Amino acid sequence: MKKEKLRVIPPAERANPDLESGKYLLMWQGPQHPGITGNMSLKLIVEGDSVVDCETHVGYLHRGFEKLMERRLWMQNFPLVCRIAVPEPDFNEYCYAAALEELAGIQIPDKAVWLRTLSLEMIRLASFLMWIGGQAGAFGHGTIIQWSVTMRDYVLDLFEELSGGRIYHMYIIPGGVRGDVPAGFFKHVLEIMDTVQKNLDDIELVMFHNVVFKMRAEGLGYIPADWVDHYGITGPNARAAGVARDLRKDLGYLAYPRLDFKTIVGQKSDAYERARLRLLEMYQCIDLIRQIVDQCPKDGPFREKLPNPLYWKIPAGETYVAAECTRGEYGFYVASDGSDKPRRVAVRGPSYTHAVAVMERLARGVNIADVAGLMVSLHTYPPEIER
Amino acid sequence: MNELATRLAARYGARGWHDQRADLATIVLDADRLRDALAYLRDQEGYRHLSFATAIDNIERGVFTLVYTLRSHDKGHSLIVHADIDRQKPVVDSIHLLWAQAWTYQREMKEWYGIDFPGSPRVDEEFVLEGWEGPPMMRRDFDSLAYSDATYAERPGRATSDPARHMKEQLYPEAAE
Amino acid sequence: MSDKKLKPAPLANEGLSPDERGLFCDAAPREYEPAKGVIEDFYNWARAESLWILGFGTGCGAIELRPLMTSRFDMYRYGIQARPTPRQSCVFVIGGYASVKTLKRIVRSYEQMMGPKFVVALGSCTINGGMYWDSYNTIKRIDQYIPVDVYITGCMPRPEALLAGFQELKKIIKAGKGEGQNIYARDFAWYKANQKQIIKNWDMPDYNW
Amino acid sequence: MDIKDFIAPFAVWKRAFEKPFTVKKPIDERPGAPRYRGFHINDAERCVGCGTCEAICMNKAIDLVPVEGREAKEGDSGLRPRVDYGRCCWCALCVDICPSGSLNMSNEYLWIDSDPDVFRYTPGVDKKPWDGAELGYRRAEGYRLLDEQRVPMAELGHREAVKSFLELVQGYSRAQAEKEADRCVSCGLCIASCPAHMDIPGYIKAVREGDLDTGLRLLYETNPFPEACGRICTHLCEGACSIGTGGDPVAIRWLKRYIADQVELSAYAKALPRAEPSVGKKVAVVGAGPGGLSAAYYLALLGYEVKVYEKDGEAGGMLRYGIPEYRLPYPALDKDIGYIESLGVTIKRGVAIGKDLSLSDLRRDYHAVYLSTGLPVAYGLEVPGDKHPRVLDGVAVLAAATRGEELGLGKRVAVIGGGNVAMDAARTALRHGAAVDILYRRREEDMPADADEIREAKAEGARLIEKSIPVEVKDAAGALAGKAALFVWNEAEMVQKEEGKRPVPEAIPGALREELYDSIIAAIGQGPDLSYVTEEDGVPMKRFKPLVDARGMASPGASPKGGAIFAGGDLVNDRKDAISAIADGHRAALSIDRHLSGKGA
Repeated sequence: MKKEKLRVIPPAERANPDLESGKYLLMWQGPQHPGITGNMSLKLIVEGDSVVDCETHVGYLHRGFEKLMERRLWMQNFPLVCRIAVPEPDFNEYCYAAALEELAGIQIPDKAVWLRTLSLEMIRLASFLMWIGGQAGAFGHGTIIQWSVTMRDYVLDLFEELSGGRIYHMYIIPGGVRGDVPAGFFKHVLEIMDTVQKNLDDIELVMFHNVVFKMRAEGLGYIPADWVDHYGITGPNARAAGVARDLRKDLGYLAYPRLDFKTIVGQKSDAYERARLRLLEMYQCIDLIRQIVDQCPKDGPFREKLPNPLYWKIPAGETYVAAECTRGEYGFYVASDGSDKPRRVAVRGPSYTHAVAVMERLARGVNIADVAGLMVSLHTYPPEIER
Repeated sequence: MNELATRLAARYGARGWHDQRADLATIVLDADRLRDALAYLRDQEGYRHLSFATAIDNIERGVFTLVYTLRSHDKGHSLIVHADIDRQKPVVDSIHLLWAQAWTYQREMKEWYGIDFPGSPRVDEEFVLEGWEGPPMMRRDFDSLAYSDATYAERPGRATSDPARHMKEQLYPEAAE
Repeated sequence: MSDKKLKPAPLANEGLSPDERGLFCDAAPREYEPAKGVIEDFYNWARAESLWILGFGTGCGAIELRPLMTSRFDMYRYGIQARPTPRQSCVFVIGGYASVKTLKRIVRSYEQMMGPKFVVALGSCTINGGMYWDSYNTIKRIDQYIPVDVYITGCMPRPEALLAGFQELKKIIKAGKGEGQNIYARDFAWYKANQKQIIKNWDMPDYNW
Repeated sequence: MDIKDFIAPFAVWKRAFEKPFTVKKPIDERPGAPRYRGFHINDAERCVGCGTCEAICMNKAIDLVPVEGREAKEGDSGLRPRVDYGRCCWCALCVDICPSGSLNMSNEYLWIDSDPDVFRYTPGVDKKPWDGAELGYRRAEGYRLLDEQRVPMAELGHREAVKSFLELVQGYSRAQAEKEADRCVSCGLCIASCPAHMDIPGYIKAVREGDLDTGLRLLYETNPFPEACGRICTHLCEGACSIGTGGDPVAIRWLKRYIADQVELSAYAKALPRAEPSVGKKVAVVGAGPGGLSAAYYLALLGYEVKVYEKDGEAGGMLRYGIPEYRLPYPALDKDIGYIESLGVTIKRGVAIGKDLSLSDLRRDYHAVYLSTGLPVAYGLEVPGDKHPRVLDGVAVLAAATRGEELGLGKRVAVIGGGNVAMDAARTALRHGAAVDILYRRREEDMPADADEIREAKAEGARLIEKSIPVEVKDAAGALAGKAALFVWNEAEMVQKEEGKRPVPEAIPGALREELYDSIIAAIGQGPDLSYVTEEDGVPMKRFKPLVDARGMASPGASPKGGAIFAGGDLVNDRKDAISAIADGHRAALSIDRHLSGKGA
């Protein structure tokens, strides 16, 4: 019986429910709703307790980043970009910096490469830890968030030590990184990785063997493998569907080619599988961080000298730099017309497709209580949709 | 990759192939052959993944330049496809049937630039803005700061001095202008 | 504030269908009449010691509420907890910048909150626009639209700063100075005029609680 | 679903007795990390108010505001940055870019208030609890958004240099100039320090953007001697440069030279403003030095008919006769003068006022006269024996070198003095193959010459003898009598006579030294030669200088017979450098214009 439930594919066409008939109820989930990821909303049409139609509404966090960036100097955009995604600002910083370096023809020192990789992996871990709390919470499991957010906080402590910022690190600056590792930092990293790993073991026991979580998450939000290209699905959502796609391997940026890791691929592609895959990726993060600490050069320059940021002009050109963030393909398209300000910066956030097109389809037929769990299982974050 | 450039040139009049990196190239097409070319790239050449679609306002040339970024995971190669459309009559073929999420990008472009994609689902609905009365705000001739200053109250009491002018007033006010 | 001489907004629930009109109260908010002496002090003490936050992450600031809610900083021991609905909440945390679209929801949620209610504003963006000072879609001063009791500076303010802000709010409430609700009632026309100036599609009741 | 799924969740009860995660007193127990980007701190003493923090701040969070009790002075605008915490995003780019390194961040993060208007303050001026915090964000070692080092200037090696009068400094290439110009932050602190108040950020911007015509136009707005000043200016601007507070100052002088060098004289007319139509009035300028020619240039631009009277055979004054060729090659000077002449300025060479013509002749024939005769007369040593034939005058030696005369300094040369003339004389002597001693009353750091000049003179082989008070010049004995002289000096020590004043040298009793020299060049200062000014000209004098008013006017004269007299340059001012003379000339030209046209009395 369960087997069939696992393979439910929601219809591609939208239902056209007649709201006047009295059979349906229109209700909003969000923006002010505990079961929503960030400040966004879902417009649900429900029949009984199952969703007939779902529309994603975004824009509550729209600040017009792409417009603002066209008004600012190249270097002035550096503090701005990290605000596009609060839980993982470093991917923005990296993509923007890498795009600039590519257009300006700058080679960054090896140490900066390693520290950038470290920074990206640490924030990946932190973001996953935040997510797993949300995922458990969306299914009514309030314990996990108590642990995982604390673990995330420990990782943020590391960031504070390294970069001076807790949430917005502003560490990966065009040309390299902003500072060398402080004394004793790597030791702290390893200690905290041990703590987090111990906690992940607990989470695995408590969450993934929890009967309620299992029953509710299994079969929820099934994504067939052939959707991946059709919808532009990336990251763990694609990997859980059995498509081995990881930009860290595919693009081989930063120090990833020098690290030993395998792309983790799932099969069932439902909410449970996605959660499980992310848990495994958290272990992978910890492993990668340990490898980085091991291999990171202890000396050497951490940044390349840049021209005066007040007049820095980037040669005309365009590029697209992508990185594998926790949710998938995070990319910056940067076009320069040779002036001291960008001509166009476009941000490609993985949530763009996950939270809108994919979510709207997956929600069809779902029990209303599971909408929150489904939403979180796609791991979306609204600011990168609306920028 | 140049074989692909030749094929695209022969079939769709593509031009200006430029290798930005080993795994990234850009190419320019005519807007009226865009949808066919994208379909061809998706089905025949393996560029099955649409990373994103957006536009650039090239106001100096009077055009919007569309930007479609495709990726072929098999080849490990990304391709940015450009097409210029008239800024006065910004209408393009919709690709929402090629990629299931493309309509979102098109809705965004409609709202941000005023580019129309006839037939694209919900393309006329508001996307990120609500009750917006100004022009499409990503157009270069829309001044964000001026709009902000005119619309949103600022906390008063700020004033700054230019060091050079201040020093002139203090140290040599008699100097000729 | 001298610029409060704006045209008062009409208070009818215009734009709603007649049967919906009755669903909302269209009376303007009234100032709260305090109880006498010690009794009001006791009320204030009780209010201060159970701050229930509305769980509405309006901006980046929301991200630092999670550590606060969970075991490491554990704000429950200070009598602070998050509530899912405005009806149960008395503290509204404005998490930084507010886009016009969110401002509409902020106003609505604020009005739906039961009094006495307090507002804590986080970060530069609420004070003077922050880094989005030139954005076409974010307001610069939240105090133009709803009254604010406490500002916490930072970008982002750390959880500790938030905690300290709540402690400050407690002091204010205990001293009987948490006047936001009364200010809103007193200058209602001014606030409404400001709100309507920004929110162009005002398709909701003037006052909805 | 198996049995594990029911049991496993209970397994974590084992953690029940572990230390909880909860921080007991979060506000007190958790200070910001040592690198935390908290509230700003500023060392108001080190800060020079250049406003670079304001320029880089993308949030427009920083204003520069006047601060009570802090006046503008050279190299310090007196302004200090004021931060608006309704804007700041704590990115610390202001810290990373701060030229002086005075702006930093503490690790303090608590600031809570119910009044939204209080979140603005001037770090380091408004007292805050976090002032002087030890911890907090500092930019990392070796990490600064601005380049500390100036682009090195190619120069002749010292061994090579002393062999000839070839120009030492080679000048920047385009790439070098643009790179150097990129170091400037356009704060404009330098403008106040330049006697001519040149638009330095403006022309550096022109270099950066490759728009040399604009650069040249900006130069000529205040200074018609860019070639000369680009080489020999005392560059007070570089002393005020904000970049110099944390590294090498921007090479403003070399950039000026770069502009002038790159534009051909034939292309000047295209870039520079044309003269106004003739106003039909005549002005005479006495002395074709930088000051006189500067006045002549601006007067010619304003439409006056200008004639410049020069007693020497060539125009240029001290620029030509006082500065050796290796510092200022004659073609460069000729280029500047050539352009001035091309505007219709007539230079009467070899006409000495007071001898060939009198000042009253000029007053009769011209509507106004500008005196810019400088300081041509060298002071004597004023010690017994200073009339010895081998005691030479520094200025005369340099002038003779310019004229290409045989100097006959001999093998051993003493140069007495510590100014630029002394250095020039010493280095000229070195180039004639002499061994040179420079004797100066005080210490090296007290020498009025440019530090570069002293450094180079020493590098080229001059021996510096500090703290030596001249006592006597004795004729050499025997066969050398009349051909060499013994210079006697007294060793001195520096004594702090008065608190707050610089120490003075005091002779150490009995420490007399003497040495035999073929020539002794006295270069201890010069005075004016005002013999051509007569009583009837009505020029008031004070301490042997014409007394001028704020406009540069010395005597109003009586119309129509007797034009007004203006004076400027070394003759009047205390700075005694070319750029001040040029500034005086410019100012005088404007004053003369106002005086003669009756505009703006």
